[in-house]
Formats: sequence, structure tokens, C-alpha cells
Amino acid sequence: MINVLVLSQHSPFDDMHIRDALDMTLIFAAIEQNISWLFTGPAVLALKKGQHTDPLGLKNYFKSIKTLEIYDVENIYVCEKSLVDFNLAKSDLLINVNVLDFAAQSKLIATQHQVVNL
Amino acid sequence: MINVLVLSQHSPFDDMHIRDALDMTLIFAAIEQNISWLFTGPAVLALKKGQHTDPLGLKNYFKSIKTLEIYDVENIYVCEKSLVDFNLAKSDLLINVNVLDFAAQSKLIATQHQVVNL
Amino acid sequence: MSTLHIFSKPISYYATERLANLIQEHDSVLLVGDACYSTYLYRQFSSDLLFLAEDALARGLTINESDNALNYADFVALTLSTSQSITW
Amino acid sequence: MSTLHIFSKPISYYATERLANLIQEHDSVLLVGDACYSTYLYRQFSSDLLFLAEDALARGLTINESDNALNYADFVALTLSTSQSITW
Amino acid sequence: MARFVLSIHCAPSDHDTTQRLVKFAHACLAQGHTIDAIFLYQQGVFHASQHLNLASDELAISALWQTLYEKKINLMLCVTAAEKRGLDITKKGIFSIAGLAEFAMLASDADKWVQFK
Amino acid sequence: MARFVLSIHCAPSDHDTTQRLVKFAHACLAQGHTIDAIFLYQQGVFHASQHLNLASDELAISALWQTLYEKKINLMLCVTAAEKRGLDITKKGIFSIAGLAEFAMLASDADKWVQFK
Repeated sequence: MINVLVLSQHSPFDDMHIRDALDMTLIFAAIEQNISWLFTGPAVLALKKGQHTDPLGLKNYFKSIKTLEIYDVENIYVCEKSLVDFNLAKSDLLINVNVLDFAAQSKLIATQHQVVNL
Repeated sequence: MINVLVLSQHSPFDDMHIRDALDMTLIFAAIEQNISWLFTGPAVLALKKGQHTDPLGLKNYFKSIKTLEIYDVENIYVCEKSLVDFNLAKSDLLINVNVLDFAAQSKLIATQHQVVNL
Repeated sequence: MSTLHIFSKPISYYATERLANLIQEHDSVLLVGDACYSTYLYRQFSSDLLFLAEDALARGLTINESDNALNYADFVALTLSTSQSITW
Repeated sequence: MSTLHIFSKPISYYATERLANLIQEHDSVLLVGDACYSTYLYRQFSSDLLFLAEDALARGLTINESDNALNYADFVALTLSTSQSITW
Repeated sequence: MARFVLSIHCAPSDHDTTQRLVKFAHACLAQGHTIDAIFLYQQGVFHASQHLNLASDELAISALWQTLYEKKINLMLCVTAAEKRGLDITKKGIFSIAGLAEFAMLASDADKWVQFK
Repeated sequence: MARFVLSIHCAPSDHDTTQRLVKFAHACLAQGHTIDAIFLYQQGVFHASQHLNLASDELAISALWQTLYEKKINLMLCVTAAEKRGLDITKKGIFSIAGLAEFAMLASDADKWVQFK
């Protein structure tokens, strides 16, 4: 089992970036690697509660984010500074996450075998 | 005859952005509209002298930039602040350009019928 | 002679300093898509921000009465009441 | 346990503040492609910048003897001497 | 009544921008304006692909372009941009193949050009 | 000797990144390392297009992929990414169709995964 970190930095509907990252995270969980997913910058907005993009015709992938735990993806990390930048509190988020300062993010990266930025 | 402004903001080999802008500029010149091309941010690097990307296998579009004048494209504008950001002087550039401060850029934009950001 | 500036991403996607200098006081700034998440960060571009109501609502934002929330008919009208548009 | 950070665009493309905080002193920073135009702007990430020689030369930059200019064999070796790479 | 041209610059994987362009176009027509062309440029050329295969909970991109075609809007695909990007221009469906010059002429005659990206 | 996987995330219109990936791959092999796969993901799927039509002064993208294929590198095209983006997966040429799981397994076994974007 290796440690794999998926990095997300794009805003929720910037192309399919977050959805590609979600797929990658779920696949590594499915093949039983130790997967982590780190949200930084505008990507933290993908964890925001109360979004309903179905009226726009856009796939509501927030539902899948909510089911990450069921698929044994427990290592969801969020950049503390980015939450502040977007005025979000932990209670504004869809799921329970680990909020990390920069030092903790660096440490997380250092313990990985592979890091993929999507 | 209408005033059309092509805006470039991307760095020289970021996808085909600058080349798309070059094509657009030349076409509007060919159909005899009053075309202007404004370089801001990393796009100013596309005007830098002494680049030879043929060894990398990349099309040397700098040659085409040099021939803009022949095609009657005379309104080439460059953001003053961006030149400073990239440590470039007017003499470092391939062609003769008009260097504009922000106020002059705003004025340029205001006199256009169409602005296309590529 | 005013310009319509259209933004579709959070402000960190753009060259903020350059744009703050380019955008004129009488210009219009319209936020669509993912730019609606953080309208307040766009105040540096304009004191009178416009945004697309359905894009903001889909993203879970509440619209106040004082907000300039537009529908698509307004968006079209806005492109006609300004001299030219730039999609940044 | 050091990370290789790879950049291919001028620094204005990136979230500079966040990255400056993330990149550790013992990490390696490699500039390729259009990142080579403005290596000096990357000093905030590392005092010991590496760059791809042929990408810098193609862009008309001069390489000094003190520079850490790499060829592709060095690039491959660098990915092996670091624990993991991130292409930003 | 005004004459518009629109252009799309993002790939069909950018569903959000795509739905916005389509809604804007219909709103233009609803107000009695004319759309002389929608131009597929840069990564936007891939909207003319005949091989988009999306799940039913995804944005129905091909169906949306069909609604614009049915309103008789000229959906112009930039041929040089398409060839450089690997789109099969022999299967163009409801899109018409055009050069940059054709579009530039329409854009010069239009009252407004709005980009979607 | 190490085992690599590489992935490409940008469209074939990004010539600079493309030439860099190809050179990196050949340098890996020259040093005796193995490349278990090159994965086409996100906009990178369009590299598998059989319809790239570039002028002779452009980067010869198809020929470059051919040089990697001749070195027996597995050029894997992500099928779901391709379908969502409109690539014709029935004409795959030298690329093999793969799911994300197949690639993830190779990436888990590899010593290094280097992304090109």
C-alpha cells in the first residue's frame, strides 16, 4: 500500500478539474491505496454546503463528495488559509475535513509516494 | 471600418494563445479593419528579442511578429507595468511598439467597437 | 463610453492589480459562474457589482434586495447599454 | 525526504503566497518552459533554483556558470533523488 | 434590434460556460435580436465533435447546440483551429466549416461580439 | 533502475509541454529506466486523435508519439475522460484504451509518477 495525494486547486466548475480529482481519489481508494485529497485555493469552494447546480443542468457532484466516507476515503484535507480567504468555516462544509496550516500541508506532502495535481 | 482590439495576456508558449491572437490580428488587418493588439502580463515576453524555439521543434512565430508591419498592423501596444515586471526595455523588443500606462490602456479600450481576449 | 468586464472565476484567477488599474469607474463589472462565490473580493474593481442571479443561487449564495442580481435578459441588455465587452 | 516542485509558466500563473509557504527549504524547484523567462522571480520559492537549459536558451536567456542548468538526463536523475514530484 | 456574434473558447468539458452561452443566445433571440454567428475557436472547436458521450445526469451538450441550430443560428467551426487540435472536420454535423476571415467579417458587421470562456 | 509512469494533462495544442514529455521519456529509457505507461488524462486525451493536421513547420506531434510507441511504451488513453470530451475512441491508432483503475494500479507499482501539463 502506498500513500497517494490528490491535489485540487481549481474552482468547482472550472472545466472538470474537481470531478477528475474525485474520480482519481475514488479509484485509488478502490484499489486499496492510502489515498488523501487536499483542497487548496478556490478548490475549497467545492466543499461548500447548500449548492444545487442541477437547475443549471450541471451534474451535482457534491452528492458524490458527501459519499466519500462510504468509500473509505477518510483523509480529506483543507488548506486553513484558503478557508479564511473564502470566508468559510468548518461548519460551512459538506463533510468532515482536516484543516491544515502550511506546515502540516508540507508534512503531508513529504509523506507521500506520489502526488497528483489535477 | 471598425476598431478591433486583440488582447493578449498569456505567456508565449502557453498553448496557442499568442498564435491565435496573431492569426486574429492578421485577419482583421486583411479585411481592412482598424486592428490593434495589446500585450499585457506575460504576453509581453512574446515580443522579446533573441528567441529561437526551432531547436525545441516549436514553430518560430516570432518571425511572423516581425512581419506585422508589412501587413499594415501598426497599432501594437504594450503594457508599461508588464515590461517592468519582466525586466524588459523597449530596446529588448522585436518590433517597435507603443508603450502604454494604465490610463492610456483604458482609453484605448474605450475607443474600440470590439475587444477580443485570446 | 463604458466597458463591460465579465469574470467567470474567483478573483485569484486574474491579474488583480493590473485589472484594478484598467477598469474605470463608469465601467460595469459582471460576475458569472464561479466568480459569484466571492463577489465581495471583486469590490476592488467596482463599487457597483453586477452578478448573474441563477449562477449565484446554484452556488448556495443568498441574494439581498440591494444586490444587482441579473437574469439573462438583463445580461443581454447590459451588453447593449455598454460600448464593448471584455471576457477576462 | 524532499519534494521536487516543477513550474512551467511565469510566476504570475501561480498562487505565489500559498506556494512560498508550502515549499520547504530542502525541496527542489525546477523551472521549465515559460517559467525560465523570469527565474529571478522564483527566488522567493528557493535560493537554489534549477532550470532546464534548452528551454532557457530557446527563450533567449543567457546561462551563467553559477546557474544550475539541467539537461534531460539531469531532470530524470532529479526525479529519482527527490521523494516525489509536483507539477504545479 | 441588434446584431450579435458570439464565440466560445473553452472545451466541451467546461459545462458551466457552455450552458451560459446557450442561455445567453436564447435570451438574445427572445428579445428580437439577431445572432449572425456563434464561432468555435481555440479549445471551443471540440464542441463540434460527433463523439461526445455523456451520462444522462450530465449537461446535454449536443442537444443544446441542436436547439441553437434549430433557431437557424450559423454555428461556425474554425477550420484551422480544428485541424491543429485534431478534430475530425469531415464529420461536422450541424456545424459549418469556416475560415477566420469569414467570422472576422461577420464580427466587423455585428453590433456586439460577446466571448464565452 | 527505476520504474516510471508519466501522465499528460494538456491538449496537443500545447506543443511545448508535449515536446518536453517526449524528451523526458526518451531520457528515462536512455538511462535504462522503465516507463510502465504514459497516461492521457484530462485535455491530454486529444493527443490520441487521428485527425491532427499540422503544417510542416509545426511540432510533429503524431511522429513523436510514434517514437515512444516504437520503444514499446504503453500509451494509455483514459476512456471516460475521452468520452466526456468527444474523442472518437474507435480510432485509437497506437494508443490503448484503458480505465482509470488500470492506470492507478500501474502508478501504485511505479517508483515515480511525473505529470506533464
